[in-house]
Amino acid sequence: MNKWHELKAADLKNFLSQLADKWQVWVPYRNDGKWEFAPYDERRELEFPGSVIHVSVKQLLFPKRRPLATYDEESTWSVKSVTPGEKPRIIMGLHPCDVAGISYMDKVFLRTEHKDALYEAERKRTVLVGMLCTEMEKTCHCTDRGLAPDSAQGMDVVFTRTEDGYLFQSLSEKGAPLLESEYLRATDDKPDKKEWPHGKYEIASPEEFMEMYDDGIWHELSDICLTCGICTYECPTCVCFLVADEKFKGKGERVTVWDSCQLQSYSRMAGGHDTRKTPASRVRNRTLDKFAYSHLRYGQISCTGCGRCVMVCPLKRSFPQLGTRVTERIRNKKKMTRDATAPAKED
Amino acid sequence: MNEIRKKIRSLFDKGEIDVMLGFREDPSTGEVKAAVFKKDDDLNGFVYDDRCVQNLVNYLPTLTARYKRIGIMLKGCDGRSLVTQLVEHRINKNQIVALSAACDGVKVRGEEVEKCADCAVSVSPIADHVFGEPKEKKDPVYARVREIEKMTPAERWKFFSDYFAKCERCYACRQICPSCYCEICIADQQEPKWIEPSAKLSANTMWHLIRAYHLAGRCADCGECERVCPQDIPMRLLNNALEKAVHEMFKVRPGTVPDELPPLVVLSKDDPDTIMEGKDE
Amino acid sequence: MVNIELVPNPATIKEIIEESRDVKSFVLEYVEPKSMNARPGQFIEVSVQGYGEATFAVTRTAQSGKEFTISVKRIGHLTKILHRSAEGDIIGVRGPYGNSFPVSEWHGKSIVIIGGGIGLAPLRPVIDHIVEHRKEFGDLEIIFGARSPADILYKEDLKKWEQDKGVKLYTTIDVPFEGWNGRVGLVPVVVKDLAVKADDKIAVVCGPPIMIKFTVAALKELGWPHDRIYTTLEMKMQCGIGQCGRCNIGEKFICKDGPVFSLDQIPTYAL
Amino acid sequence: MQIEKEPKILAILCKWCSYAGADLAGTSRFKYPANVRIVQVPCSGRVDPIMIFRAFVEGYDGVMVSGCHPGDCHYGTGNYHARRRLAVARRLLEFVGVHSDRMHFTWISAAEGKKFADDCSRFTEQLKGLAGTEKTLAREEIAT
Repeated sequence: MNKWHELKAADLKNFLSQLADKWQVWVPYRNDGKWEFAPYDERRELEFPGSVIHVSVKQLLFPKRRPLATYDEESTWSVKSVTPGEKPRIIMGLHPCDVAGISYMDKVFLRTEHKDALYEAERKRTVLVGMLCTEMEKTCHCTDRGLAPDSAQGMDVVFTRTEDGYLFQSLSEKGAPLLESEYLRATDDKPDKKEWPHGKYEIASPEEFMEMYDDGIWHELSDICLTCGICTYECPTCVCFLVADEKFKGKGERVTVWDSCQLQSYSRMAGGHDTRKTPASRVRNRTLDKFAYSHLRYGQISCTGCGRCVMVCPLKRSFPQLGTRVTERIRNKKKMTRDATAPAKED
Repeated sequence: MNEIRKKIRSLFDKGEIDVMLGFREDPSTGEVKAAVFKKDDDLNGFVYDDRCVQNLVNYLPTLTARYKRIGIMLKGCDGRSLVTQLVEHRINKNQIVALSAACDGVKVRGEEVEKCADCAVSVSPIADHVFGEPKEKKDPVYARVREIEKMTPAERWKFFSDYFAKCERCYACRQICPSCYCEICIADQQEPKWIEPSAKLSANTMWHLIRAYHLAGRCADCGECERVCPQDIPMRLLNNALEKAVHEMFKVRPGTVPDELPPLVVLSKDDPDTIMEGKDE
Repeated sequence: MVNIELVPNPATIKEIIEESRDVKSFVLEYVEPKSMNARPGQFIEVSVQGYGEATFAVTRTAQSGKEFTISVKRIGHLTKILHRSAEGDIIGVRGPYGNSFPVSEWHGKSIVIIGGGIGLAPLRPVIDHIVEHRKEFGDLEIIFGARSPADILYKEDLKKWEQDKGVKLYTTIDVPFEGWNGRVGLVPVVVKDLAVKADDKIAVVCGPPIMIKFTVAALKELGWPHDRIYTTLEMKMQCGIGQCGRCNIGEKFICKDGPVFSLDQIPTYAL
Repeated sequence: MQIEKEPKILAILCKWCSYAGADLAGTSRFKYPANVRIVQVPCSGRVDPIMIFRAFVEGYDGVMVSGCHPGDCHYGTGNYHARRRLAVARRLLEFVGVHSDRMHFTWISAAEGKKFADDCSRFTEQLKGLAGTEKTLAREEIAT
């Protein structure tokens, strides 16, 4: 186990400027009330957030509009693929739930034999410097999803805030070069392990969720949902996209664009056939994808418990609460059959 | 609040409504959520206070398909959307029982929402049962709109293009709006493809322009589109600018007069030509 | 140069065949010499520059592997633009994607092909394969339904299969038309009338979703087990490589785990 | 030949009056600048503001819409509807940042060939005066 390295709070600015020579350093800034990841700039006041922030981390590796290739009409269809960026990059200040989201995205884009070359290049050139959470927001429930605010899973370098500075530890050979700075001194003390509350939004096993396909609960759950796309766009693991071809003044561009299974246009086909016409079928598809399909496909459920879907839902519908209500329905059904009483006809 | 609950209970008992559309407080998060109350639900969970910001009129079409008679709790601005939906025959009145309480402003996270300062109508124009004294009507000032109008065109485009570039096209503004209910939205149409699906400045500009235009003379200024937008794009600004223009040109404030057709649906032979030549500014 | 899978390769339209009122077949060939070795049932993503992209089954591949054919029914945005293109135009092609009909496992068995309208296009390569390796298979029955005589596809192939002694061909149209004295009736009804016996035959079904639904029901009535009924599903596909998440039925992606499924592989609600 | 600097104008003309007026301008040899690209529509009532938005976003410098004078519309009330739609569309575009002089909505009858030619020339000069002062809505170039 490599040792923890200590950084004085005062040296933070110099340390980051030193990193900025060789890497593009991205850090979270507060921009009139809203958070955003932006390149490091000494002039801007920097303060690492102690818990999850409402910003799209997915945007850094899989932008909402990503050009793949450009082509111009005159030269009979010469297609030039977009060349990925090479400059190495550090993303600093990610929390455990963000990094878990990124490792899920890796499975989606890099698992099949058709790897996504652009995403792979982005991942190669990026060093993930994760930060352990110091507190849990009201909406956080990573402890119910097999994660913890102080788990360093999937990070290249982990750091945490202490009274007089920061503690860094490199967890991969990609992260090691970052800690060779003279501002860091090896030390023996370690961040203390805390006991985190859990049990807020518990969910049943993926197999149990799969049996809920024909259940009547989905109409109840989607009665006030307006199926907009906010919860999918803010979710770190919702990476459904559409491939769009665009043309302007004879020059064209092929792009991938974020899409959402909640929108009506998602599965509407030419000729009018639409497999997910009703809001209930769309809410069911997303809930099952999060808690069942992703596990059967990639071995990891695609909800990291960050709670962003709760923060952004305009109707305060709280998507994790749906998972809990379905789990309650599963538990009731199981109790019913175990009591060997004939289950009353559900509504 | 209890007065409203008693009225709802009596409506249920007399069989005048099958379901009541209102708000319920979620004990675990302390947030107020839209909720559909059935006959035998416990009405103590029914909440109506300054946290009930959402415009419930958008649920009526799906509910009128499922139930025969629906009660709905309306603020003044919600009432204006109900007028628009009734006048456009999206739902019919005999399925609706409208309850409206004099609203003196709603709050989001504690501070009063900006639309309430300009509130044109505090009780729904269509209401079967009214609670409390409606406040006198104030003509809206459109303070923010006049500020923007003072800027030069280049400054205005810079102001709006910065916002339009941030749009992710999650269409929450379309899904929450009671007056935005096309079967296949123009943004999803392929033939002709007026608006490209990708979230870039030009396609976003097309989306926000056509969204605002399609609401001209139909928008109830309930401010939900601006509230739900994850990127805080000032959509109400566009709606208000058009509401101000429609009022100046056609002397109509959408949704405030029951059975009044939206201005762009009707025509009048004596509109002055100057309105389209832009000379009257 | 990074090879991005979603970027198409240019291909020229060699020949355009008018199959019916609203269906044209396009014989394509890559511009740079590249062979198309699509197995029966695989599909490709065809795009027209600046307009969009859509999924089409490869309905025939030439012996040389250089030319391949797709059949396009004019129904949406891209298909209309394809129908307006001319021979020699260049379009974008990528693929082939998806699994294929397990024809090698069917050796010695008899095959029943049931196609509805444009649904015959993905099944034609299966018929081609069986006709080429005739001795390795039992007898071959083809039930093909079309809306009207003007909508019948692949007329020369139908004639060829009709004359072939080893093939029993039943062509039907949905409603009677004067000048048509052949069979009349919807495909599921015809399947019931012919009382196609199950024993150890393989059934391959493709057509509009409503036709697949009732044909499968008819076959089940005739005692066909699920694991010997194959179909190729057609959902809205975008990437074709199992990443964009759009074509899922449950946890399965139609473009990657399909499009060919035997009925026991997909949940019943999918039909 | 600095074509690029010349303002590009889209003129949407109603077939019965304004398009005929434009024809008349041509046959009677009235001079009018070539930057005008004419699109014919059955009636000014057919002009959907989304066409005007798209024109500006695609990079046109000016949009002109013209129909029959109120009262003699071939379909009766097309231009009355158009007048209201174009008025609202103009206010929206001006509010978002398109300069008022970039839009020219007017009525031109089949006999007013001269008016059509004058309008086009005046409109082009007007746009030249605006060129470079501020960016219209035109979209950013495609990232190569």
